[in-house]
Amino acid sequence: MSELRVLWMPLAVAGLAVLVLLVDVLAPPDRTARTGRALGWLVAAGLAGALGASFSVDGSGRAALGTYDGGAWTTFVQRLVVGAALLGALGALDDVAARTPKRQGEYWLLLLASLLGMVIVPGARDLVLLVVAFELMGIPLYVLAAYAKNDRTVDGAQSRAGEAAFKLYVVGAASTAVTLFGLALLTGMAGTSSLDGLAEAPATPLGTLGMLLVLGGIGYKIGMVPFHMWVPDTYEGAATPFVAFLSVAPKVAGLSVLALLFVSGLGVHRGAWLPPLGLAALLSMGVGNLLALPQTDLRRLLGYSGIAQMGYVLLAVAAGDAMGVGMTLFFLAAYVVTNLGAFLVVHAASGGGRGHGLDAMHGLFRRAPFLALALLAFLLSLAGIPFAVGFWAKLYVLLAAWRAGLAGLVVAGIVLAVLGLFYYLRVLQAAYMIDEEGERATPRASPALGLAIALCLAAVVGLGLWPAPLVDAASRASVDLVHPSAPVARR
Amino acid sequence: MTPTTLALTTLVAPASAALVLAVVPGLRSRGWPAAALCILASVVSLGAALGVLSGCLADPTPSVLAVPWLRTSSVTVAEIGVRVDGVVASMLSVVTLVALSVQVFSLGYMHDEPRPAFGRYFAYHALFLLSMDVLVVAPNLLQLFAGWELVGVTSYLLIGFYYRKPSAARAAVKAFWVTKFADMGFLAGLLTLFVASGSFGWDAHLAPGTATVVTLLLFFAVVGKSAQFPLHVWLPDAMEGPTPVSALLHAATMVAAGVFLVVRADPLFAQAEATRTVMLVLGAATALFAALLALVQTDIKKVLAYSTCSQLGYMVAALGAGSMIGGFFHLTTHAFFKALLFLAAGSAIHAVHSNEIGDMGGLARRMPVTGGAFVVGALALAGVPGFSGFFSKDLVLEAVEGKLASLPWAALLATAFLTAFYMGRVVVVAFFGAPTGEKAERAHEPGWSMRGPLVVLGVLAAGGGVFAAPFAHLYGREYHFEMGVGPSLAAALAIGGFGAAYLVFGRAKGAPLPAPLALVDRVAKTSIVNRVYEVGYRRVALALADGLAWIDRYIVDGLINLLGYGTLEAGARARAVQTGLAPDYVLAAMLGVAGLAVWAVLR
Amino acid sequence: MNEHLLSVIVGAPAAAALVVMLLPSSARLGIRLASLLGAAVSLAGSVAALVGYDKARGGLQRAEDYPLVPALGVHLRFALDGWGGPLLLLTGIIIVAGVLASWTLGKRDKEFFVLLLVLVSGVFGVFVSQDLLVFFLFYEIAVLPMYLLIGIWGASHEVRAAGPFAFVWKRFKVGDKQYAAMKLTLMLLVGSAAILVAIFALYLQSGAHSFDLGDLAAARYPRALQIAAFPLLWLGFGTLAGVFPFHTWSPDGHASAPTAVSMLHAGVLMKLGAFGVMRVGMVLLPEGTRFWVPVVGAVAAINVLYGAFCAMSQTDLKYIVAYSSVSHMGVVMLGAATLTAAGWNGAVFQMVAHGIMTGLFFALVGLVYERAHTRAIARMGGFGTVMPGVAAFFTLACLSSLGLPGTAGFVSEFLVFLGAWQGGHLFWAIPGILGAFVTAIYVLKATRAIFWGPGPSEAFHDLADARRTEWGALLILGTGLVVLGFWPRLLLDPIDPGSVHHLARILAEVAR
Amino acid sequence: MSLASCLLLAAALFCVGLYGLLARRQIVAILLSIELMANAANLVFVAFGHYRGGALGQVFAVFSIALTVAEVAVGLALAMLLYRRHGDSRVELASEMKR
Repeated sequence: MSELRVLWMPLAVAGLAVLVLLVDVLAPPDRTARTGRALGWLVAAGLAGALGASFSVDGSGRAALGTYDGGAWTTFVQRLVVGAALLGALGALDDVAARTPKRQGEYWLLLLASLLGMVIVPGARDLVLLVVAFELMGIPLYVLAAYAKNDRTVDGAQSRAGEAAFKLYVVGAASTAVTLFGLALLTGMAGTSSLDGLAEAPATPLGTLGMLLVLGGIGYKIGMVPFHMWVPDTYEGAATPFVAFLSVAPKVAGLSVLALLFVSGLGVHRGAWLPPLGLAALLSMGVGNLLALPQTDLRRLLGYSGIAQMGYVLLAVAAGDAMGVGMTLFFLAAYVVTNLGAFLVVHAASGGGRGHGLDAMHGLFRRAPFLALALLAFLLSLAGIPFAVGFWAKLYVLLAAWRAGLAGLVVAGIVLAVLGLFYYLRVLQAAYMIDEEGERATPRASPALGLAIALCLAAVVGLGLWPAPLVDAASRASVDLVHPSAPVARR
Repeated sequence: MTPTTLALTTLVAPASAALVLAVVPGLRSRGWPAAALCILASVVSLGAALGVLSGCLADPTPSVLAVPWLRTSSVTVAEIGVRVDGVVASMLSVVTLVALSVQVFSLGYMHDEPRPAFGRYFAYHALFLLSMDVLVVAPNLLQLFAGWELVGVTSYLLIGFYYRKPSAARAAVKAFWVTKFADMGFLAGLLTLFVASGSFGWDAHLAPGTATVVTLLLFFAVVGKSAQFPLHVWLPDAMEGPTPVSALLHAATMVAAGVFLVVRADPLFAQAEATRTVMLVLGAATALFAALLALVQTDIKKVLAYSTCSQLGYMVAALGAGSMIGGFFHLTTHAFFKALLFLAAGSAIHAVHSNEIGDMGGLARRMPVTGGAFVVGALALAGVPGFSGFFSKDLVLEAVEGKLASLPWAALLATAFLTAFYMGRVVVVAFFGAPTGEKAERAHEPGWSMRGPLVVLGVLAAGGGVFAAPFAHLYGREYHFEMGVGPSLAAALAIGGFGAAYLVFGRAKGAPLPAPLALVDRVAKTSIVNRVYEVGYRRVALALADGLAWIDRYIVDGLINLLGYGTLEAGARARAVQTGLAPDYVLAAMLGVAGLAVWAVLR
Repeated sequence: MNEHLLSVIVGAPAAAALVVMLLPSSARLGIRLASLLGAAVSLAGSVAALVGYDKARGGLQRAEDYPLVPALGVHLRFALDGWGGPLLLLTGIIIVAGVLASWTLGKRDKEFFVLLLVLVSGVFGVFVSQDLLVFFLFYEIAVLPMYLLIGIWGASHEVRAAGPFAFVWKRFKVGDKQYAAMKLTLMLLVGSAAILVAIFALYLQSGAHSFDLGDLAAARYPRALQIAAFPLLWLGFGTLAGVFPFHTWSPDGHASAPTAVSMLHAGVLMKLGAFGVMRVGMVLLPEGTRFWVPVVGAVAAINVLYGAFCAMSQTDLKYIVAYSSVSHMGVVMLGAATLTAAGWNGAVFQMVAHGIMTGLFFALVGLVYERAHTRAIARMGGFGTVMPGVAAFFTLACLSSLGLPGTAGFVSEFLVFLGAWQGGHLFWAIPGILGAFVTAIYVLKATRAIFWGPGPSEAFHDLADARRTEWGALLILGTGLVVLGFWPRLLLDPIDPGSVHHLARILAEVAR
Repeated sequence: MSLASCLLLAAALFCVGLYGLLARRQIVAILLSIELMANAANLVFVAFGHYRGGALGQVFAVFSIALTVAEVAVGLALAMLLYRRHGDSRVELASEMKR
């Protein structure tokens, strides 16, 4: 029974997936878009339930032959991905119902399958489980990226979702191969696949090579330079509500693996992985911010901005201590609500196939004041401006990195952040300053989408004003990982 | 009432008037209430000032009432308040008396102005009186500086009173610029003084070098304020203001503030012989130079303006020669007769609506009071024996005699002759002879408000010499007058000057200027000093400003723009990396992998 | 209420902003009254704080402490030092006057007042924060709304493409309001970035695990760190204070900004920069200060003269006032660089004096612009006939600007020059004095060109003197200038213990 | 054959796959190349399992094969999608989004 208690979250997500499958199969097939939203709401309710339950269920302990740990760290990451999935589901609900009224089950099943992978990842303490969960997370995303394959773009051209998915796929598949190759070397040289075992295994050149190849594989998932090139294209081509989810949840999972594998498992070999990781962080911040400057499509812009954001969080990972991990978690929490919110606003503001260019935002302040306000908050948060949660996120990440002796990278990050401000402000300029009178229709966010945006906004502002609880929670979760209190850890 | 309370009253009265007029626009725009209030304040001030004077005559011990005004590090840096002593008492009386006369005169003179302008005029006057009193009663040089600057502002406002007239507007600004330029010396002098002595008092004992620096800096300000060469250029232009203003500010009181400063700071100047020498030379030179220029002016106010420069030169020379009493007494008598001259000139101008002496003529017959006043003033100015100017000038000449090989003395004597000559010219051309135009023929005497002050000032200008003894007493000195060689010579020159003027101008009306004068005229018309400033302003200051502004816009800001441009350009160029081809994306990732592998191997 | 006075001062505008946000856009009067109320509460609070400050005791008073992120030692710590009261008062005066001056705004007024109030909350916050991170937080809050305020309500103007970098016009329209807003924001945030770097360095080096300014000041920093960190703080904060050559956001920004925003920005925000340099840079880093102060002073002297000459050449009224701010902020930095009590008192007093003066200037410029529809001085003339009140107040502002005794400007300039002279820095003081003279040249030239002379011509038929609320704004500011000029001890008495207290640390450290 | 030579073989296989991935322009060929790379990894798993003993290598290889299969299945579907969209499956055609 205790095994089930520890594994409750993956089980709950799997159960929800089964429930969705059953409802989808058993419900009458002639559903309209209106009634069809029920399935989406079911998913959302289920996820909300799981999220709520995570605050009362104590899942700590080991399960599945010690390959899964359900402590504070796991719970925290799970809350983040489930929360992201919930917000993503709310945001996508109408889109899915409108796009494929009769085949909605596919979308939700794939989403939940991917989520299942994500909730296992942070708990995995064995590389086999880790890699399976990681792929379980990744493969459905390829399919989901192609989900809008029948859409037409604003200029009448055919959908680019296929291309989006393909680019995601090719880079992803190649990275998976690299990861597997690396894992083979790593586990082979260490003779074990458990993380605790890896930590104790002596360093070998081949093992180090394997470790670094794995880093490359994870780098792909989080869009770290130079594994980032799919990001803008996929964000531009795939359905926006899905991109909202794609832009946050896999990154949370990917970074949790990074923390799990490198900080916790291979922390002893920090000397080997820190320099490349630091370089990648620097490149991510630089390339992301620089290439975002000339973008005019908001999804591409947010894509590049996301690359830059990953650069910042990598600094905290590179710090390699409990504080760094804690601040990574804090950053991710802030990033989830902020970036997801930003994409949802872009989605809502461009509703009705108006396109996602900067000009789609013109006069937003007049047409949809709430969306404009939300956009303001999200962009300022992304830019790291005080009293939005993104400020604290960036601050902590940089502080953690400086404390760990990465002052040079921190300075570069701070300088590059100003560059970032330029393009965020340009979006605000489009939304607040440029206005062609009365030309554009008023975008209306549906209740679900509006709810999702409002939740994100509340989180961004609320945590911006009062970040202490989240900081404490993140710190506790990180301590759980980096200094395991349970003696079970050493098998 | 104690002397300090009385002195305070001279501040409070005009301050109240100015404040009320500032905050109650209704009073100002109606005109007459403003005038009434202002004159009331002046009457009170005059009464208080005379009270101070009589108190001082009885007991010349200085008394001070002051409160801390600036404090740093909990130490008082400067105080404000009032000080009463002989210098203050006499200056205060002169200032308030002349101010009241001028204000009363203005009632008639400015009568035709629109009501709001009339009110504004008197509001400025109240402000001026306040500023001047602040200056006079100052217990230290900082407050004196404050008053000094404030009178500068009121001068600016009053010169620009006819602000719609471009020439008046220019003149006002010019006056302010020139005096402000000189005031930098005052400020620097104050700072040097404070750092050297720890206070802004004028009784500090300084090292000889410091004393010279401080006094030279202060004297620089005097050159500006008292219109000494080469900063005299603003004074003739300042005649754009209403004539009573010229009488009060630009003849009797404000321009004399420079002289007052030197008198006040006499203990400092006494420590700096070098400065005094400079003053002596510059004063004498200005006296002569300005008198020459006065010779060729045809505008009656310009004549008087240059004459003011010249007489201020006298005072400065006296102070340079170390005769505080000579300079200061000449200041006093000058205040009376120059105010008188200006007011009389104003009366004439009011009658003929022209400043040109050529447009006047024979005014003495139609306007006997005005004519008489002007003649009295001219005689006093020229230093004809018996009139006030004779006695004060005598003190000056006596002080200067023998200094620097008597060259300044000679210059001042020459000036005395020239003074008599140009005043004689104005008297002859404007007030005697035949009227030259219709207006001059129809000129008539103004009302009582204008005649009254003429009479009062006329009496003072004529008989002011009697004040010499009590004046000296205020400073604890003795005064004797002896008709020796010097005074006789000066008297002869003065009378000779008038005679010469009559000979030249009395008969041949409208005749061309005699040859030497024509030469002076030609030189004067080039206005070489003004040109220099003009070039300095346009070619140096404005050009520098334009150049810096260009650099700021296109180089300094340009570099910052360039940074932004470069970044944007870099972003735009770097986009090309994102080719859209999936294999390229894989290639990038694999290069990353290769990099990692290389690192793993080489590490 | 009394023990939370500082929170009330900081919070009142923010609360008012919230109220305004909830009002419908159509409630024009309600929006204005709510804004005015918020501003007035802060002003009243500031007066109470100033009056209630115990000058004899000095030091920090009215301390409040709320934990914000205790894990990192971040506390919302408010307290008032000697400088706080006068600067709060300045901010209160300017925001009340600014709200009054914006009364007739006709475009998106709800958002305008919200942003204005948020901004001013930030300003109040900076002046009372005793926690470096919170200080920085409020600083950013004060800087950022400016972007929207200028970008939305600002005015654009043409700048000819010329000079060696004329090609940059290809990418952005120099002089455009959005250009101005972007340049301002980016330059100021580059400054913030530098500040943040320094904050990190100090926080981690101090080992106090606290951002409290007192704790940070008590720590000993190695000389090398001080020398490295001081320029970051000086230029970081200094960018906002208009330190040459990082001042170029200021002319374009101020010229583009709407009236109340220029008032607040030049009147209060630039002071945040100077305040930051002194309160954070100099107080925390005595050795760094000693090392760099010759440069700081020299650059400040350049600022004074350079700004004044640039102003002299301008033909656009707002640019004149904007460059004059650059020049006058140089006086503040000059005073700071003297490291004497007189200089520091002068610097802080100049912050207030210049704040009020420039607030008045921008209010007047706004009035003139609104009625004349042009800012080109060459086209104006004779406005004094139609708008005598405006002319009078403009003259007053000019006189304070050139440091006329009897106005607040004199006191501060005099103290600063005195400090420089006492410190033996003649080469700073002389350009300073010359700068005051050049100021006299350009302000009087402008006054003459606008208000004097014949005219106004037929083209200016809209001209009229100030109206009801506008009189309010002008009177508040004008009275402030004169009262402070005649009786500077109102503010100097509290400022002095503050300066002495902060300076003691530096001098002791330098002497060590 | 030693472990080292097995690893070298695997590395060579990996490189061949990589070359194909980068050089080939037909999507199906790209998928094949990816498969080659994955199999190189499997070879390493199995080789370690064989030379070092223990079940780990074999277990990992089995999971790895399963994952690769799932991945390639999705890849093929995507290839079909692109083929239907463009009428060809050359990779250049799927490059509408760039910069």
